[in-house]
Amino acid sequence: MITSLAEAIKANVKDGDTVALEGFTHLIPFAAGHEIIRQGRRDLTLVRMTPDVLYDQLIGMGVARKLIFSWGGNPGVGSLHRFRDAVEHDWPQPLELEEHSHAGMANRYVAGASGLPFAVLRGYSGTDLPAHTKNVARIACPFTGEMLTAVAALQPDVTIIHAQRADRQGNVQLWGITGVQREAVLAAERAVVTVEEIVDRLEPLPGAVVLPAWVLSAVVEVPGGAHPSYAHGYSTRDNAFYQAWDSISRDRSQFLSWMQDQVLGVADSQLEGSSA
Amino acid sequence: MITSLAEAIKANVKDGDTVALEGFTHLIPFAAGHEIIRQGRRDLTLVRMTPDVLYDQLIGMGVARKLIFSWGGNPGVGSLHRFRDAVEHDWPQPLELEEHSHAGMANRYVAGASGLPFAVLRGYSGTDLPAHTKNVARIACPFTGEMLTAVAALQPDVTIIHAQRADRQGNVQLWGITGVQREAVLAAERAVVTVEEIVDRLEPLPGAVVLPAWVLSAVVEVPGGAHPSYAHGYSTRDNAFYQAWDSISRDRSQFLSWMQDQVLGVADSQLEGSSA
Amino acid sequence: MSSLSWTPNEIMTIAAARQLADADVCFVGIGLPSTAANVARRTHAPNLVLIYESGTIGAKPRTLPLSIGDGELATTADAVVSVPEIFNYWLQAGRVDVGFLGAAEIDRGGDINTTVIGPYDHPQVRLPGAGGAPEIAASCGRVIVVIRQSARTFVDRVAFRTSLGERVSTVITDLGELRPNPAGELLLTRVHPGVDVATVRAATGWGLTVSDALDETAPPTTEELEVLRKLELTQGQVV
Amino acid sequence: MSSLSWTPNEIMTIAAARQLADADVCFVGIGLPSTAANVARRTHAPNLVLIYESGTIGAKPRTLPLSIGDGELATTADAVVSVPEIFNYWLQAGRVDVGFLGAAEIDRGGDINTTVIGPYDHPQVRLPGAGGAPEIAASCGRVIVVIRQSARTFVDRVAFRTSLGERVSTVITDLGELRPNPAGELLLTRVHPGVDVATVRAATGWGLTVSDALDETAPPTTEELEVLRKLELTQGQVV
Repeated sequence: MITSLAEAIKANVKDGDTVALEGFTHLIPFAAGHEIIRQGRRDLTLVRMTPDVLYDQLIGMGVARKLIFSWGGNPGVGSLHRFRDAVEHDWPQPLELEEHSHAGMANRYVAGASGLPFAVLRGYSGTDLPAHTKNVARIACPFTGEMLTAVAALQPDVTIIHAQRADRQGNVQLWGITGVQREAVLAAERAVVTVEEIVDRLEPLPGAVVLPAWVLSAVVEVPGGAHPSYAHGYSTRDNAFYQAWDSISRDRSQFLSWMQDQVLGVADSQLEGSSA
Repeated sequence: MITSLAEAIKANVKDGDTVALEGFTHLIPFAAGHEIIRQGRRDLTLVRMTPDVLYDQLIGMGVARKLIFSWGGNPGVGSLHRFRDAVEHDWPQPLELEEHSHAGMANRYVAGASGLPFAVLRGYSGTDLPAHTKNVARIACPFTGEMLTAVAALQPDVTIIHAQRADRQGNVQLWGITGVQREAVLAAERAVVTVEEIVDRLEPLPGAVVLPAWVLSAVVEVPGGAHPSYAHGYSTRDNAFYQAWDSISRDRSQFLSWMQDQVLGVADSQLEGSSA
Repeated sequence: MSSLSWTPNEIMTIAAARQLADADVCFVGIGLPSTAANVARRTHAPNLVLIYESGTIGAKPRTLPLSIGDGELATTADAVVSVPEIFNYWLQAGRVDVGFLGAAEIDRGGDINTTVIGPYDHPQVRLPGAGGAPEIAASCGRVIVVIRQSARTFVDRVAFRTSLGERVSTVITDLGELRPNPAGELLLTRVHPGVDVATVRAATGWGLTVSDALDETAPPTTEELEVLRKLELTQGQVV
Repeated sequence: MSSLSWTPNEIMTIAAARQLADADVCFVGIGLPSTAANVARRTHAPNLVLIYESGTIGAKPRTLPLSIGDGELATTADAVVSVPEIFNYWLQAGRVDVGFLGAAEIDRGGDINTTVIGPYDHPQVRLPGAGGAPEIAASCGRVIVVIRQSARTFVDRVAFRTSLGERVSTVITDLGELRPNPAGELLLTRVHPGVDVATVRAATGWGLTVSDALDETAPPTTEELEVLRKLELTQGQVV
């Protein structure tokens, strides 16, 4: 249950898998994503409502075959240059897209977490989005006849999130903005959680979500594992890094050199959480 | 916003309304239900997943024309004698029933809270329940063709709940077992909340749900307003009363005499919360 | 051991507790199922995960709850979630190994009635209704029914089908234990100590088939009885 | 007052802030909409309720958030809920008075594009995508769009319809303000001080109709500019 980051990724993320590394600005699982890059995974279908700098890195390193998402940008800064380069110029390889609205993605996870094949919402109406995916359909209310929208369930092979704490049994606690993480974990076949720290007991906290160990596959202690994102109560968002990423990522070779220095070239002994 | 119990009920509960007084053993709004009886409301459609002693009292006093529910009993004790007398012997008047499973009722509230005409679940399959309501239907998944169950949205005219605290602006906080109360409030046209106390500031608490004042119609300070149910952190469940109710309610005249003494005969000045 | 004595309710509860394996995730109804699950957690199944439909996951009550919404369940749970979430994300999604149901009537196919005795529109007895039963019966890995056995409760065909018997793996009564054969008909597989088959047949409203491998329930142990009795003294108490 | 000066971004933000009434419930996107909403809350609309799609209801940030998920939003909110809940129970259910959207392109009918410039499968420019926009545009009582005006951004027909213009009540730009006529076509209803109509026409990719009641935006007040400038200095700061 409680293991190393390398082991957790090796055991749970396979080439060709559908992988959601979720988080809504807060608690983005950067360290786990970097380990996926180091392990050289390929042909992943990446899933996330708000793919950001971590997904830019994964896409730029050629990890992803497809992206399922609803908003891909560098929040408060601008474009994701590696994402754009993949879509606009097939570099380093073509990236298939399936895109939705936030409400659609959130409900796709809800359906997955609920063990249902689809969810119903008022959404997408009149937009050009449904023309580009087979996972959005019209559905009639059997009581009123009103036409609504159905979205197909999302059930990733593995969901990876970062949280603040776990206890020694592997029960996980997260708080602050918890986004769609509960649904993303419960919708997935397997779930990996990195945490800031492992503690003896999870003290109840306002706004905290607890995920019991028995719905998780692996828990890893990775202090700072969300950096440059943040963990409410542990760290603050490194806004300067998000701003710096804009220029780091603009140029292919500068991007590759940064990834070599900061991710690929990091020896096992220097890894976040490798001693856990 | 913050008003007296008599005013809150007078302004928000009309003859013929569909009224949900929700709660899952915890936080049952007894005081508000008693005020409905005192004000002589008639022809109500009462809604609740778990109608218990309070609904036994409302039904026995002839307030209700119809009951929409999923489990009607005295938890841990046995039958509701007034409910049974109404169904089995039309006393004091006939009671129309519409019944569901808990999962169905919960999802009917979810649909109501979401502004959707229906919700989808795996439920009711093969049971005799759908034969007795028009609010359950079969629905096909537009992606897989799988047949599932649809339930019609519940949207009460008014939902009434009891909570632990409100602030002076009328924001409400409840915690402990919060059941389906959030959905029941958000599904309703109007919402009335009685609270143990009104405080200057709602301190964040583990597991607390906050309902902002702007989704509520009235907030009333009624200390002990859930008795014989309880308010986590304020009181404990009066299990002896629930056990005593079994014999109080078995006989029609004994029931009426108890209601006269304990509910109808209570002068305004003695009312729970009348000074608020 | 042979000097121990117990009531029919006690052996029914203990036999039910024994059905639970350590680390099972169990959806618990109030009353006897809850007592049995809490006995199991205090004896052979310390890692049993108790889920109550009020939304408490991993409750470890120090006293025996009287209702499904006792504060003790919330205080000791790993997580407390809303009622829609418990049904949609936890029960319906197939995360529960064992469902534990009571019933007013059960039939030879394991279908259960907790709705009405007599015609639906003019019942002789109006029962509490479905509660969580239809989806517990349909979504849990296996379903255990606990019910006192008599010709009135064990009927050929339930008057109202509140929930289906498809996933019923065991029926525990005050007389013994029944399990479905491959065709889904409940057979007598165990009798409690001192109960003979003729008594069970007389308390069954259909022509009961007895399993070729009929066994006798092991008597309650001193530990089981002590745990059960101590627990029942705490019912509804607030810690 | 006449000695005050301001940038085009500043008057756009202040004009947008003025669109919000006290006690409005406002669904806020990050960037200029968030700045405008926070200016309004500090000036004429102290009871404005801010909802961010990250799940914070009634946020009262003491600094200006850089992202929709800044900790400051959670810390100061009346309630923090999950992302599915914010979309289903709050936005979709019609509890929000005003939605505030940015866009890469808008057309004469108020439809918005934040998806692609050029063909979908081989775009010249890949934009971030829909985010919350389609449902914000469809579910809020009224929708305010804030966008810099140019012939490139104000187009006859958007290349990709990310969200519909049906509920757009006002478009605020760095040049002025547009509102739909009864047929749904955006008309110029206001110009900012010092902007002439010819400039606005040149920055519009369709034959722009000017309202008979064309008005001029009141200049920013000292208070508005002070509040805005002070607020922007705090962006992304942690209290």
